Parts: sequence; structure tokens; C-alpha cells
Amino acid sequence: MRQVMLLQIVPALEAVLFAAGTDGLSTQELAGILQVPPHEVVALCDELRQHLSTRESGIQLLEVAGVWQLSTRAEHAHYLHRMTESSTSTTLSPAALETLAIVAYRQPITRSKIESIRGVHSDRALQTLLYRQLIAEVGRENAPGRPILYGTTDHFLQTFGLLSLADLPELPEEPQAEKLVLFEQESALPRD
Amino acid sequence: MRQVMLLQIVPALEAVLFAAGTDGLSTQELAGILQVPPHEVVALCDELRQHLSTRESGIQLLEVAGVWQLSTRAEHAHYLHRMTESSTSTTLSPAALETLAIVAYRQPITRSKIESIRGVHSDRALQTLLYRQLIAEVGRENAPGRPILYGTTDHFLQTFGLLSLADLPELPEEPQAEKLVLFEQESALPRD
Amino acid sequence: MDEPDYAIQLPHFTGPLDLLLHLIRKQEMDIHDIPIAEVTHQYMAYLSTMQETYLEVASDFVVMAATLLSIKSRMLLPQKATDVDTTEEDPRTDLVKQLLEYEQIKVSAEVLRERAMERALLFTRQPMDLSPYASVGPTPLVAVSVWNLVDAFRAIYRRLPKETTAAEIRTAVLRMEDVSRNLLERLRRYGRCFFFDLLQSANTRSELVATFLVLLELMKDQIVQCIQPHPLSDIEVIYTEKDVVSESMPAEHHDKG
Repeated sequence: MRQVMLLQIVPALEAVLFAAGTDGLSTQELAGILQVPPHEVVALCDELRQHLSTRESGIQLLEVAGVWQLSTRAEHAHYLHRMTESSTSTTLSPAALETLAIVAYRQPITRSKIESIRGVHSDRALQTLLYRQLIAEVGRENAPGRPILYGTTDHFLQTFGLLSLADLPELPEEPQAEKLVLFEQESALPRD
Repeated sequence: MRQVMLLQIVPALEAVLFAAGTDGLSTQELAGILQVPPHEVVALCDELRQHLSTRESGIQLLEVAGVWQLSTRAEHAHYLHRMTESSTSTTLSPAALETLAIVAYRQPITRSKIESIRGVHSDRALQTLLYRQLIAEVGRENAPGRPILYGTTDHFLQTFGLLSLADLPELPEEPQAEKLVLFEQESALPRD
Repeated sequence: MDEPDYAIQLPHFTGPLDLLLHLIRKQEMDIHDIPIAEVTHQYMAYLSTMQETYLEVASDFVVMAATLLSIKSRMLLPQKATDVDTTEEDPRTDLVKQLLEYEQIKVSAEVLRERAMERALLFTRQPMDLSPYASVGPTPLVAVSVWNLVDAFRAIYRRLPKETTAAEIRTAVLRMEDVSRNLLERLRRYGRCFFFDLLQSANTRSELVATFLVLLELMKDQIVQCIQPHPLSDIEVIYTEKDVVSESMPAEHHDKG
């Protein structure tokens, strides 16, 4: 009976690991989330692993350094390779550019701070910038969860032709809320 | 034979959608990555969707904002809430929601038209929606002052789980003019 | 649901139409034949209560009050009973049209809200880092200049909701406390740091000014020390750990000024 109950948690386990992404989750963390004792977490993970392989899923369950993590299988690597080719463009999306501007002027900065400035989730933009090596992890904030701090790279300086960060143009006089209302028209920025 | 070949691609499809995460992939992109014609992509997606549901997976396949995307299932939401800190997306105020509904159903639309429907100034609601990137400027009206026209974004579709604008729930029936006639007798008032 | 008397206990209407619709639906009035005198009376009663508390939002409501009164007076004008096929329009027509359209939107907004809630139950995952799968590095960017960054930053500021700043003005004292607490927290963590770094976290000019004022106050109270080795060089701020009362609020001195 207990066994049956446990098996019903396998889909929940899969969902939680799916959403956790690359970070994965430790046995301890999973025990907390699923509200089962740690040794049962291990049994559940074995169950999920078996499920995934017998049903020929495209994803697999790995245990790396005490952390459980879903990942793709080696045999599909060439599809992922093709994915990177289709996604390389020579320009940055407006979202990526905005995110880069925030990192450049406010570094070091966490993802959640970036998102609170932009008003939307910025996972994808960050991923693009990391992939393009315009930004990199530069440390961890001394705060709960020790979130990653991002900063710009040397490659960023090169791409934008800057000698150093001090070389970044000063931001235009900060538009105050009043100005937002009064000047709805785009005003031309002074260029050098 | 061809059929068998195709089915072998289902795990690859799952793998690439897994890798794409929040971004999702369009039918067109999937066709390029998997090297199959677009109509077969749709068949494959149906196949994957069925796979996932018959094997009681914790994840499901959705079609949102023109892309295919894997997500967790609603019934596991409470486990996931336990895992993630409350997301950045706080709920919208009733005023912002009203404004959003007007933009969604009447786009492209100017601020003054929105205000005339709501009967109230809507600066703040608009500002909030722009900030949350649920709406964006989509052009200018060809009228005196060339007022800004607003429309909804892809992020709007994502947030509301819509495939496209055509997928918007239908507006409630508006009482027809004929109904006005019904009350003619009860009223001493002239009707036109 | 079945409140015996109308209106006043519900202060949060999104606008005059919302209030009007509420009064009409609540009294089960016929929206196509609104008893205008009755509705106007109720509307005014609500308005006077509201004006005591929500003065700033009242202007749109007042416009509606004027509209209602004008309709009421036009309807009081004598009419001929035989006037069935007159071309003169019912003074309520426009209002009814507007109310119906508004009600439609209100229902749709509710439908959208429900959809968003359903959608919020579904979680996706961050896109995978595909760089290990790329054969060569990403293709170099073309035609991006540093001014694109500046423009991007400006775009964000244009989008920032006004309310952030509106709140800052009204609750300046509170904000100073926040700034002060935040600054102290960081100083405690860093021990010593550069003045410029300390101000970098400020997002708006007023935040910048507030941070600066708080810093001056902390200097005065000898909670921090500032050293500038050479003229024009970056000032170093050193936390002297003198604020035994962890939540001491130097900002309090400012609320008169």
C-alpha cells in the first residue's frame, strides 16, 4: 500500500527535477519538497530512472556530485548541435541588449535584480549573453541562496570597443517620472 | 517503414524541447533541427504528447505563443511552489487587467480610446503593462498628434497560455439592439 | 453576496463605470432602462464618502457625476406621451452603450485573470546552456555600438511604472529609513569600500541623493569614516562599527527638512 502511494509521487519528482533545470536538486532538498524521508527519495529516483529508460524518453536522470539532475542523452547530441547553429545570429535581441545594458551599468548584479529592473523574466537573455561570453559569473552575493552575480567580460569590452568599464558613456540624465509623462516623444540622444 | 523511422525521432524531439526550456521551439525550427517536413513535426508532437500522457510523465507538451514547449502539470503546482521562491510575476491589479483586456480585444488602440472605454485615466495601468511587457507600442495612429498605438506582446500570449491572438476567449455576447425594443412598452421614454 | 444596502463598503472601484455598473447590477436595475434619478442619488452618496478618503482619484468620478446629473435634468424635461416615433434620442443611450461595452471588458478581464492563474500553475525550465554543443564560438556581433546599450537603458527607464516614483515622493521619510537600513547592512558586510561602489546600487536620482544624505548623516554620527587619499580620487568609506543599535535611524533627522 505504502509502495503504491510512493509510486504516485514519481511524476511529481519528474516535474520538480524538470523545473529545477541545470542546478538539479540534492536528496535532502527533494525530501523536503516531496515530503518523504531521504532514503525513499533515492528509491523514487531509481524508479524514475527506470521509467525514463523503459519508455525510451529523450531525457535521463543523472546523479552528479550528490545532486539529481535531468539531462538529454548523448545520442541526441547532434540535434542539440544543430540547435546552436540555427540560433546563432549576428545581432542581439532587444531583450538581450537591455539585459546587457543593466549588467554593464549595474554590475555586479544578480538575476533577480535584473528582473526587477526589467519587469520580466530574463533567463533567456542571460543565457544568450553567457553563451556569447559578453557576461560571466563574477561571484556570489552574500545573501540567502547565495545568488550568482553577473558582470561583463573582456570580450564585452572588445565587442563594444571600450578600453575599460570607466570608458562606458555616462547615462543620460535620469528621466524622472515627471519627465516620462511630459516627454512621451522619443528625444534624440546626443551622439559624440 | 517510414512511420517507424519517424517514431524513432520522438525521443530526439523530447530532448530538443527539453533543452529549449522556456523558449520553446516553433514548428519551423523543429523541422530544421529534426530534418523532417513541418507537417510531420506536428504529427511527432502529437505522438510525444500522447507518450507523455500514457506513461504518466510529470511533464507535458504545450503549444503556446506559436511555439512548442514542455512544462509541468497543474496538479504538481504545490510541489513546485515549495521549490521556487515566489516568482517575480505578482498578480495584476483589476485596473491593469481591465486595460489589458481592452488592448487585447481592441488592438491596436490609443490611450485615449482605452480611457474612453474605461471611463477613467489609465496612465498608470498602461505604464505597468508596458513595464511588465504585456503590451508594447506597435505604431502611431494617423491622426492629429500621431498618438501611440498599443498592442499585446508574445509575452502576453505566454502569460495567458494562448497559442495566438485568435485563441483569445470570445467576448461575452453583447446584448443586441433588438432587446432594447422589448422594454419599449414599459418605458414612457421614446426610443430611436 | 446579499448585502442589504448599497455601495459604500466597497471602496475599490477601478473607475466611475465600474461603480455605476455595480450599483445597477446590485439593485437588479434594467441596464437598458436605468432609473436615472435613483442611480444618481446612490452614485452621489458613494462619491461623497469617497471624496473624504480618496481625493486624488475623484476627478474621473466627478465627471461621471456631472454626466448623470445632466442626463437626469434632460429626462425631466416634459415629453409628449404620444411621441413614440420621435427622432429625439434617449439621453441615456450613450451611457448605456458605454456601460455595456465596459461590462463586456470587465468580464473578459476576469476570464483573462483566470487563464493567467491556470497558466501560473505550469512551470517550465531555464533553457539549457548549449555552448558545449556549439562547434565554433558564436558568430561575432555586427553593428552594435555602445550607444545601443545607452538606448537600451533609456528604454527601460521609459517603461518603469510611474508609481515607483510617485510613492517615493509621498513617503520620503519611509524611503530614507529603507535607504539607511540598506546602506548600513552593506557597510557592515563590506567593512570598507569605495564611495562610488556604494552609490552604484542607486537606481534613480532621488535614491542617489537619499544614499548620499544618509552617508553624510552616518559620518556625522561617526558610524562611518571617509578617506580621500588625493584630491579627486575615489573616496573610501570605512565602517567603524559604532552603531550598536542595529536599526538606528539617522534618517529621522531629515523628515523636517
